[in-house]
Amino acid sequence: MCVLQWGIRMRLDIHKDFPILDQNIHGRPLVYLDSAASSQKPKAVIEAMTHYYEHDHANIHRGIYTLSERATVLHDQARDRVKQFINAKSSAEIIFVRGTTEAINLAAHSYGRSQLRAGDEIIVSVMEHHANIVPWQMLAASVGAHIKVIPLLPTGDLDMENYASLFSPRTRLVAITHASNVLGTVNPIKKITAIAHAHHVPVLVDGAQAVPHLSVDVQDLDCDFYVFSAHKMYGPTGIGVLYGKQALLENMPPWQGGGDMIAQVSFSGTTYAPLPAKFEAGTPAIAEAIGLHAAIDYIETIGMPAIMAHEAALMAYAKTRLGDIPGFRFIGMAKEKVGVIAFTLDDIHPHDMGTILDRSGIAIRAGHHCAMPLVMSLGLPAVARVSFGIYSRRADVDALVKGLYAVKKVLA
Amino acid sequence: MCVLQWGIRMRLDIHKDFPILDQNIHGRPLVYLDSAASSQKPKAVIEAMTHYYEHDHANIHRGIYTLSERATVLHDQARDRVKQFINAKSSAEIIFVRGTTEAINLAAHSYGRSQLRAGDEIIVSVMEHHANIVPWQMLAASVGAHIKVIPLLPTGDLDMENYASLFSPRTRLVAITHASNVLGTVNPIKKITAIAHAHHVPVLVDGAQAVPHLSVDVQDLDCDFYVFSAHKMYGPTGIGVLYGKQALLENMPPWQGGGDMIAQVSFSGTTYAPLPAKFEAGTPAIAEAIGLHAAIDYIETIGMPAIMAHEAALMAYAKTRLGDIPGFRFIGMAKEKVGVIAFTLDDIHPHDMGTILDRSGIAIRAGHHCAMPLVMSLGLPAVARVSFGIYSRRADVDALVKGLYAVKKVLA
Amino acid sequence: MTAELRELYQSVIIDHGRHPRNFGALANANHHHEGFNPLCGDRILIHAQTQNDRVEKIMFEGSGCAISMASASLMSDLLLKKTRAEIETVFADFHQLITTGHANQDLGKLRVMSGVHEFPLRVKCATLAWHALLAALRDVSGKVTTEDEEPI
Amino acid sequence: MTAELRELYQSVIIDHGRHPRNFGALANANHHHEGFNPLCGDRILIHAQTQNDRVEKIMFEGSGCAISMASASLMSDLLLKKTRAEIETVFADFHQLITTGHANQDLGKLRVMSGVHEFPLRVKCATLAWHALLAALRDVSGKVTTEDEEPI
Ligand SMILES: Cc1ncc(COP(=O)(O)O)c(C=O)c1O
Ligand SMILES: Cc1ncc(COP(=O)(O)O)c(C=O)c1O
Repeated sequence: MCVLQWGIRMRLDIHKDFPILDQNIHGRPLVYLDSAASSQKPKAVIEAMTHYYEHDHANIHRGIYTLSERATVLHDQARDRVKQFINAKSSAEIIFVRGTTEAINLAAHSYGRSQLRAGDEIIVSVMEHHANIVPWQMLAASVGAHIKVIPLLPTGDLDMENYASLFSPRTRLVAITHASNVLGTVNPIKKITAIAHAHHVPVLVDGAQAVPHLSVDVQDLDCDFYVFSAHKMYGPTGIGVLYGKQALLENMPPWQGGGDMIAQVSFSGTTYAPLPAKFEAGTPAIAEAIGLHAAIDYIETIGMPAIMAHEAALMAYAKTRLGDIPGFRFIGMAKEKVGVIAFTLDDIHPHDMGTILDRSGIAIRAGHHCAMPLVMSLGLPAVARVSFGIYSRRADVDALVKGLYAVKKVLA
Repeated sequence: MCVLQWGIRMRLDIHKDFPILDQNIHGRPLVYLDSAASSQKPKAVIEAMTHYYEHDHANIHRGIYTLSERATVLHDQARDRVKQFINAKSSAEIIFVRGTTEAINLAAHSYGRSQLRAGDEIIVSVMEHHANIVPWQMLAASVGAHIKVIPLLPTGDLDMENYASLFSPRTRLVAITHASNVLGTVNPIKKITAIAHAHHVPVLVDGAQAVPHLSVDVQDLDCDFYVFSAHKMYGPTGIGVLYGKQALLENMPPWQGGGDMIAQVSFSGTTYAPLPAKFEAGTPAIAEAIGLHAAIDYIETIGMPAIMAHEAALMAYAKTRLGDIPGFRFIGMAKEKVGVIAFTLDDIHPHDMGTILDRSGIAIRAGHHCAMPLVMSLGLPAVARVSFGIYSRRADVDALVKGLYAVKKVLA
Repeated sequence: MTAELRELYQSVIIDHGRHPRNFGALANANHHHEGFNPLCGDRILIHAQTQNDRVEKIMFEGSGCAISMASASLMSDLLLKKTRAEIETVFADFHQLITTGHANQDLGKLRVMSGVHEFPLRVKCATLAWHALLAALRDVSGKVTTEDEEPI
Repeated sequence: MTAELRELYQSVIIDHGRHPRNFGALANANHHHEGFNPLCGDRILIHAQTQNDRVEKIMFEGSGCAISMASASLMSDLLLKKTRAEIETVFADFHQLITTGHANQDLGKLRVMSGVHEFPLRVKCATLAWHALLAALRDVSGKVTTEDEEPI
């Protein structure tokens, strides 16, 4: 239950904003517990994109007619909205990409390949999503750099002492997740950037699992890059954001070439456009930027404090209810967590759990969650995960508990 | 007027499928003549995406519940539909990207950087869009390769004799547009690939302006790569396609790293997934793939032959009507053209034309059209362009003619 | 519990899943292969011992869901004395069974797996061990993954 | 023709656009700068000759739309004998005029450009020459582009 009165009202209403939730799966009401993989979309977001296509669409930039002007203004406004949302200093620091993965690849290609040399080092943590491992491995392989890995404490928190000890004169970058997509752990980013900056090392923060759940202020965090995907924060697929400090972005070479990222093209030489255009070659995901704008409006209308209170209350409820199930084991007990619970139940394989729960309309995720190094370090072949969104309710937890008892019965 | 009876019926109905066209701009009915920059979207495409978000959305792959299975199947079906649409041999040859620009960058980074060495040569034409110039310039600069440029004949056709003479033992790639976004010229791709293949050189074809207007059969064209954007073919923003012959794609290293493009990740080494996943790191543009599927269905329901007949008739009508205006000059007179007309009128700057036409609700494009080398080679600072889509009508041409007379009057 | 679930998780499957037969290393195996299912992280290492092209013994190691473990366990019991060609025929029928619910020939004890056909996402689980065995017998190097399974 | 169009394309503007004053090279110019508008490909090369920090003569070359040509032409006529600081003040007022339709101080003949404020997309055209002139007087090397103009 929410601590605040308006929190309670919110919980009763919110569900109805999401058309997809109003359906039966295998004859049972859908209980969607996989928001960390991708959130559902409120009507307001879907309608903003439909409205755009039905009234305002044209290619942006360089259009000299009304529709193109409208589309350009809407696209610019979306960028400004993102800037406010994460409190960037300037809209020039907001680069639109397809998602978290492309954002990290952009940083690895442009910043990485221009700055790193053989023997240099990159620090990541063992709890990273593959998106924040593989691009650095590919970069390391291509320039001859090395990757150092921050281990975890048994609680699921980062081993901060070990982290501080990993720096060397060759450390060139720290790439770390704001919140773990498996354990839910929220990492102490301000401390992490302070330590890195003391060594003059920039920090890239993977905010994919943080932006839907926390107030993010990139200036306060003092991170150098911050990346996230719209589809995990109630926005559309096909768009995400790379935030970078302006001075850093300005010194980085472009990555992709094409229209709009150039000032002038000739066969004897090409000059590049200023930020953010330099990193946005080609026709961008225009409708998707407008959908992201609507998603931020939606989040801020409800209010991040209300969302956080709601999710904290739901997590507390879930911990009590789930903890009562015999054989239920929580994976990851960090103090600060987003609405993600990884667990095992008896010796039941998560995949069997998932199949059985699905027949009760309950959607959970099972496997390595694109975080194989973490799951392997836990000594488990796979884990089950439930994750909450703004629309999740106590009734969802109740259904899950009932479903897990049914799982035990089927496999008894 | 269309040659075929059903062509006429089509022309009257089609317009109504596009909600955006039913509006006034500055008090006058919208006349949208900028489809080459981005086409408008039929209701069926918008609704397919809305339906997806309202009923079937979840992250794809690795989900073990019904919604994820549905989303995965829909995404796979979209890929199969694209495969059919361009007659690829296998769906593994269809890589989803953001658009034409990203597709060319993928080829330039993965194929280009792994295959080209200092002193190697790339052949492009002078009529390329910046998207098919800048990535090759960046590649050339990074590996020390050179770019050779096919010039045009006065008609706006490629100088094929010159093309054949550009090959050397160091030629490694031909990158050429299927249809020019300024002149409308359709290039003889079959001849171009035959000549290149005789020199064992692969060919990348920029199909951005061809797929909305022509039947494309990549096996018949025998091109090695074919790239296009959904947003120019009645589909959504945020998605496009890189087709590549399977053997080529299989030998190319991955470009972006992340989730879904790997088979296994550990800090001691990572193995990559098979095609097409190898080139699709991260959560893809799922709703957009479904929108692209709907766009192909839309095109094929009307039928490419009907579309071509309609556009050819409209072009003929436009040529007669526009040619009658004193001071009107066509730029580019190739025999085979898509529905694109570049022109000048007296000594009126295209930008002034655009502003004045906009006040009559008419949307045209003016400038260099992201093809600066071409526009400069024409000895013009800028050109005006109108371009047609499936929904364009004789009434649009009539409005344009009236508008151009008004332009002459304003600036007299 | 739905009828489909009862059909999928028959007691034979739960029993084989929990107490797999032929689980462990095989000292004088002459064929080995690792199968991997990235969908759920399942991993099965197959050891096979052949003589005159006939399989004399199959053992396996690894971990996985009830379906993949039961499938490996049943398979390791039922394919002895067969040649690779014969096993490929059985696999074709087995594949038909778990995708359609019925098979061309009587598959004996393997019929308990027919419930899989109502769960297309689980076909990969049921075939993992088979892919690994066939790759082992073909002496394919490296690893097979269920990604090679045709998409459902 | 709408009233806004009449206001934008006044005869003075059409006249200056078609027959720009001070068009051509300037032999003893001591400041030069090229301005470029990627929106429409317009390009204006400014030559200015100063003495004791005051502009004695402005000439320009290039090509562009009626608005950018007229703006360059009017500017080249009206800024003589001014210092860079004074020109910056005039430009601030001019910018206000073409974005809002009115200015703080009487801009004299420049007032014919006020119609631009109904056409936000054309502000870049009207300011191209000014940006280039100011960059020339600041002796900025390279090129200015109207992309530096705040977004509309
Ligand atoms: C011929 C051609 N190639 C490439 C492009 C770039 O396409 P996109 O901006 O969708 O990446 C365009 C469209 O502007 C085009 O007309
Ligand atoms: C922590 C984290 N980082 C990165 C990603 C990748 O995001 P995307 O697939 O949207 O690129 C995810 C989501 O799967 C994630 O949870």
